Amino acid sequence: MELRQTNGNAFFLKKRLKLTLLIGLIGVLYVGASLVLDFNSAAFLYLDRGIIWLAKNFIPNSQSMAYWQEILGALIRTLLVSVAATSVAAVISLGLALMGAKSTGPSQVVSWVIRGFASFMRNIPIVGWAMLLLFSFKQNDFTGFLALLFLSVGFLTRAFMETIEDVDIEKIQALQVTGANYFQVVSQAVLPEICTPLISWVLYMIENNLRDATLVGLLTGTGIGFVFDLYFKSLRYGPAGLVVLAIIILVIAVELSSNFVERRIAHD
Amino acid sequence: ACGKGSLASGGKSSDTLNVVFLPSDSAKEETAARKALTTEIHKATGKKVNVQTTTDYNVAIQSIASGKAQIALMGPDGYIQAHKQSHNVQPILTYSGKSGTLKDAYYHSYIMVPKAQAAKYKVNGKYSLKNIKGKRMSFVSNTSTSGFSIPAGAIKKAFNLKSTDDLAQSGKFFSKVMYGQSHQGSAVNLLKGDADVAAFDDMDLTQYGKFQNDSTKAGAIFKINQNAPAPFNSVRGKSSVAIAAYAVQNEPLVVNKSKISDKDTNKIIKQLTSKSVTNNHLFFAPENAKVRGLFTKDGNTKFVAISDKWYQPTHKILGE
Amino acid sequence: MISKPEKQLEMMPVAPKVIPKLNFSFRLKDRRRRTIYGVLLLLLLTTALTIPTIIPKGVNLAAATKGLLDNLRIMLLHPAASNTSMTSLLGALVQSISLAFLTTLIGALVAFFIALMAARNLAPRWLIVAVQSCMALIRAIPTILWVLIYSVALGLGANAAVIGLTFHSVAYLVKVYADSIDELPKESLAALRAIGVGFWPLVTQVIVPSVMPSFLSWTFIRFEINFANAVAVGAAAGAGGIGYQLFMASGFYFDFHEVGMIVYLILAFTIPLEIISYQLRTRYIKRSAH
Amino acid sequence: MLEVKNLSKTYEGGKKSLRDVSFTAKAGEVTAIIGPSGAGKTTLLRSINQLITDDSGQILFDGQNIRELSRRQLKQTRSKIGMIFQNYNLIEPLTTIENVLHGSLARKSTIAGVLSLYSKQEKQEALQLIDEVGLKEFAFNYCSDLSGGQKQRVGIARSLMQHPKMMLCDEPIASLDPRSTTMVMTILRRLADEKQLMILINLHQVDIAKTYADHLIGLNNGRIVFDGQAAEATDRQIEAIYSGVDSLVTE
Amino acid sequence: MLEVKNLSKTYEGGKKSLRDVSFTAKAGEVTAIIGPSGAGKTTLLRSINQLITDDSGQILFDGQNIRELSRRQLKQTRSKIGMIFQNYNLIEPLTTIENVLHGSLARKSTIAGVLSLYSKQEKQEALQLIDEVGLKEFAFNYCSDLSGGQKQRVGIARSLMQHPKMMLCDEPIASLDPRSTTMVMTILRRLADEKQLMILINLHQVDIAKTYADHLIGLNNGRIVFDGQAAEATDRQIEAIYSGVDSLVTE
Ligand SMILES: Nc1ncnc2c1ncn2[C@@H]1O[C@H](COP(=O)(O)OP(=O)(O)OP(=O)(O)O)[C@@H](O)[C@H]1O
Ligand SMILES: Nc1ncnc2c1ncn2[C@@H]1O[C@H](COP(=O)(O)OP(=O)(O)OP(=O)(O)O)[C@@H](O)[C@H]1O
Ligand SMILES: [Mg+2]
Ligand SMILES: [Mg+2]
Repeated sequence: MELRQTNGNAFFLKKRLKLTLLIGLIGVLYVGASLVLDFNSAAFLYLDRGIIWLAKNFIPNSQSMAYWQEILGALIRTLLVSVAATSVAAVISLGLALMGAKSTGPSQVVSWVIRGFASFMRNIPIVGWAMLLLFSFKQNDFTGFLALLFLSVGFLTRAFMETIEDVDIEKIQALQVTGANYFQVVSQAVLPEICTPLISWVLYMIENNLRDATLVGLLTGTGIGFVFDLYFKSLRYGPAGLVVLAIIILVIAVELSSNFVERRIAHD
Repeated sequence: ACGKGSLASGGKSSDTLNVVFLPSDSAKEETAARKALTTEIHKATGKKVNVQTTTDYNVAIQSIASGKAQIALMGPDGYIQAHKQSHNVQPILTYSGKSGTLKDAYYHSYIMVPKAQAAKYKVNGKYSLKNIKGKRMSFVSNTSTSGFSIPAGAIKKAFNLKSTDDLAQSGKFFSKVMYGQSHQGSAVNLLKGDADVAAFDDMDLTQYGKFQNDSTKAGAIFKINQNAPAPFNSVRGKSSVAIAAYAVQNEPLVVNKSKISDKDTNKIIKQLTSKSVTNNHLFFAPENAKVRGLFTKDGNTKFVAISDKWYQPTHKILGE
Repeated sequence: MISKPEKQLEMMPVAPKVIPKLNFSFRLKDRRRRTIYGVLLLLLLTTALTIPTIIPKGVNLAAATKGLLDNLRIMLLHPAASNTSMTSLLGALVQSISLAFLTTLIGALVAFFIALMAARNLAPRWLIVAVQSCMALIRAIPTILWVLIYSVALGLGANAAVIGLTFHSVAYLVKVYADSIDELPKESLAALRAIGVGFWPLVTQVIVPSVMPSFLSWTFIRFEINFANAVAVGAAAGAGGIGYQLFMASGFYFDFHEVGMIVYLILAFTIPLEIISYQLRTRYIKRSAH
Repeated sequence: MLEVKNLSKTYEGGKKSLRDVSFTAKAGEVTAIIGPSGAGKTTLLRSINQLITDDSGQILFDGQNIRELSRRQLKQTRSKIGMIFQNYNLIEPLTTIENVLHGSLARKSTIAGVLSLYSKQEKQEALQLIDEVGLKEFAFNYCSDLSGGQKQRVGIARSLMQHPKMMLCDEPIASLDPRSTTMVMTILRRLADEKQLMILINLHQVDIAKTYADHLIGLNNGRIVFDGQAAEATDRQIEAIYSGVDSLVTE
Repeated sequence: MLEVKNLSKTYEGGKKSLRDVSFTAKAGEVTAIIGPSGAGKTTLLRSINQLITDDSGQILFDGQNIRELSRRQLKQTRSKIGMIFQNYNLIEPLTTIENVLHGSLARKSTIAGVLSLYSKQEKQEALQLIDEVGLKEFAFNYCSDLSGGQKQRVGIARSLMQHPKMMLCDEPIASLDPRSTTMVMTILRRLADEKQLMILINLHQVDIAKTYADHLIGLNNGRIVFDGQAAEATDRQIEAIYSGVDSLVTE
């Protein structure tokens, strides 16, 4: 209130002060974290060294081309498992998200329970899932499928929930006031509205799961991640580079096709 | 612009020594033990010692091979890979067995089958690898020396394979290949019946069971204790039989010769083979000690100086 | 000015005599819907054909599920720090958080400037394509590989961990930041461009205040991801952290109790973080709904 | 007939938006509600079909007190009340005909509604309504491609699909150009005349209210400050309705 | 003075939005441009400060042909032309005074602009302008908390901060209630009278155009179909301006 009487200098001063304090606080945290870890910021001056090393060691050579068939097979397998896990996760997540979103769910309590569950699924570290799943399900594609499924459910539930909450509540009300019941409103208003972002989340998740292929490899003993691990651990960097290249090509292909799909289903 | 982590590129003149640890088959070291090692090396050389632990096999190998780290403690297989990358990587010490000499500085890697099935793997009354083809196989992980490299190397030789790649994947040599991620895990795979054949070593399993006969040869029988804890609680009392056994040289402390002077190396050898280290429980802890040591004391266990030559048998079996 | 309705009624269309022919397949008639149904069908088919092939032979699924639940129960109901002291676990947690914090902060700073080169309403098309492809490339290389590369180039330790993890951080944030900038109404940029305001003032006076809420919420999401990465690969780079404890507890000690304790510690950090980022987000939506 | 008696509403936070509001609206009549921003127009309309819960009072619709209905009965009653919004609230990724068909959902089984299984008759009725609001050509266009005036007419057709007895319109023409405004208002007027619908409409434009409405209600600060024949309201009365001070709007 | 000569614009996709448009506007005059949706009103306004590039013609502002200026000169000229939008286009997360100060950015050094370093004088001027548009109390409120009419007045103050010679207003009152409409139009009228600004304004409401404008231009399908004194336009002429068919609007 007292600001209104002034000529505005106080306002700008306060704003600048706040900003300075914020920057100061972040700076202090940065220094603190650096000390905890013994991190030296000057390390960024040596960024080029890593890139050079990567280029020197990981460029696939002619010898590594001998492995391409093996790599291709594993790549396809991995893609299929990623797609399957994501699709199943999408169905589960959609159900959970509808129950958990503020605009479509029954109550705040349910919403928090679902949010908590999703968070739990996402935040158990990969190493933790690996141990739990391997111990019970052993090494096979199914274990990798489950791991991706759990992580994807955690991620997609949250993403879907936020997408649903982004739908203008009035649009939902507009159908409610016609006397339509819950399921009708969901299928006729909510689903069409979120269809586009929903599909792009699913495609993103597939892409992401491919990127996590190293994890799948660890868990399944098959797939591209395992092949990478095999060459990598035996220090055959040429073939390992070829695997990375294959993953890059696949991920970019998926990214491009999801861009393509998104453009075709976009509304504007 | 803060923090003071070293960006030292290594080099003989450097006054810092970087030591890499890879928690591996044997070294279940604890902070205290790592600290003890730091202290002893510092005592020997007067240099600042940085101990870094990595959980990644490649990171450890590349560190020592590139000279970013000057000293490393890693499994025999890791050493051999690092040596292959750079011949400057040389072993200087390993720890001995009961005798206090290299005579028994070994542990054993086995290819085991369930006791009930053991007879099927005999050819002319002797255990043989011949019948393992097409079976379900369990290894530890593809970087484990005794849980993969040694047994796979042996199988490769026995069947004249080009590389061990075929052994590492399902549906090639074996109908199914699984990885227990640890020796315990591999053993459990076998005893639970998920695998027909499994590779694992002796030293990781001693707290869960006992060998019933000569543990150094094929035919060794291993029986799980009646009170074995997790993960063996569901397979208590079960036995397995080794259809092959291989001696593996204990793991070395290695240096990168191009980054550490011979003088320093000799000082370290001298320091670590001294009595005070031998009797230091942080290095060699008695079996039932409260504080975990770097290694377990068994009789006269102590550090013994070695060279690459000592790993010749392993070099051979790995075909390198 | 508006004439009486009676006069206007003639504007009403005449009641139809012929009702247009019904097209019963209207739901499939255009490209957009064909694409949606096509994608859904493709996903469904792939899933239906893949799942039977991954059901493992020789694993009793019911027993395995029971085993999983049993172990989950041990983890969640009987957590204990049996092999390691609670203090060292907490210390490790702080290390992981520090690693996540540094990689997020550095990543956000770098990504902000790169994102300006990748936003459709600010940069030329060729630059966007170049930047976005470069970022896609970085994202496609596994994190562990980045960490390896820098622990060889710089030596083991925090330097390698921070730099290795920052790569993905930057690549991810550039994409989402650029998307947020893209979503800015063209008009609010035009409003200031129309009066001759230059690029950098436009950035601080229009873009920063407008996208700050969404940047913040994305940055928080990345903080969570970076924390997960710090746990997963921090230990590989020799930066230690809670990931190392987890690695030992699960891979070496087979101790579900300790894994449980570690998971709880991790959740104790990530769940409040998520609540904060949720609050940030809802406040942002409220504000921008005006 | 709709009878509102002593309706009051206090929002969380203590804002009193309706104070003791009473009025009557009849079938075949267009009732316009005018008043400055924040007067409570939207609140009043949304109370009538209980999109927001009010504090006290009575809302008698065909003799029933809407405020006391069970959930099931409320749904039933709502299906008789159409609602039109300022921003149309169509499901834009769907086509005109699909949006119009939504108006018939309340009459359908859940499963048929979920799967969009509309009968031939329903489709024909929808097309007829679309034609009535002058959008024949756009029946199979996406709503996102329509102009504001066209969207609003889709909204009206959707309401009509409900076979409503009453229509609540919350500033239906606020975002429209004059031609679309005329078209939409004409349609609403005709519906009152020909189909004997009861139409309640929140408006900002006084001249439009006077042109198209029979009955005029003036709200200011939650209170009814005018209630009478639209044609008879004097300029002074209108001015009084809008008097008040500029306030921070926080919707 | 502004002279537009034979201006034409074809959008990508072949839509001819301006066809050979010529007219003159004078300082101190309010020129209203009316016409149905899609007539090209927005296109015309945006061509004037070259927010969109047109095909051919001349736009003479103070004797200079805006269409032939270098980038640098264009920036210079733009800083003399205020612009007001239907949806205000304020930076809502900032306060009123900050938005108004944006009007002075074109005059400032890059670094001062980046760091929001405004001089005491500028701040005082901004506060004065805020006062002039009647928003003194809201000077330090976030714009997201203001009502539409208030936002539009902030938009006007921002323009004035530019010290403009001309103001282009694209449907500045389309989303406003009658009270705000009156307030905004009165302010614009006063600016023309007192500060001798040249004001071009796109409108939908004919009555408002007639009330506040001196000069009326009717556009239909990209062509000028009326150009004369606002007071003299007959109802028939107005009707002619708006005649045409409903078209799919895809903005
Ligand atoms: N959800 C809400 N919570 C608290 N206060 C509210 C809420 N919705 C509206 N109000 C307040 O109630 C009062 C009446 O609001 P209402 O939206 O009914 O006015 P209105 O006459 O429709 O205004 P407008 O012409 O701007 O649409 C206003 O002062 C408003 O600030
Ligand atoms: N970016 C664009 N690309 C292609 N066509 C456009 C574009 N912008 C406008 N048009 C078309 O140009 C014509 C004139 O549009 P303009 O926006 O100038 O009309 P307007 O008179 O301002 O209409 P309104 O009253 O709806 O704002 C319209 O037919 C429109 O569809
Ligand atoms: Mg309202
Ligand atoms: Mg326009």
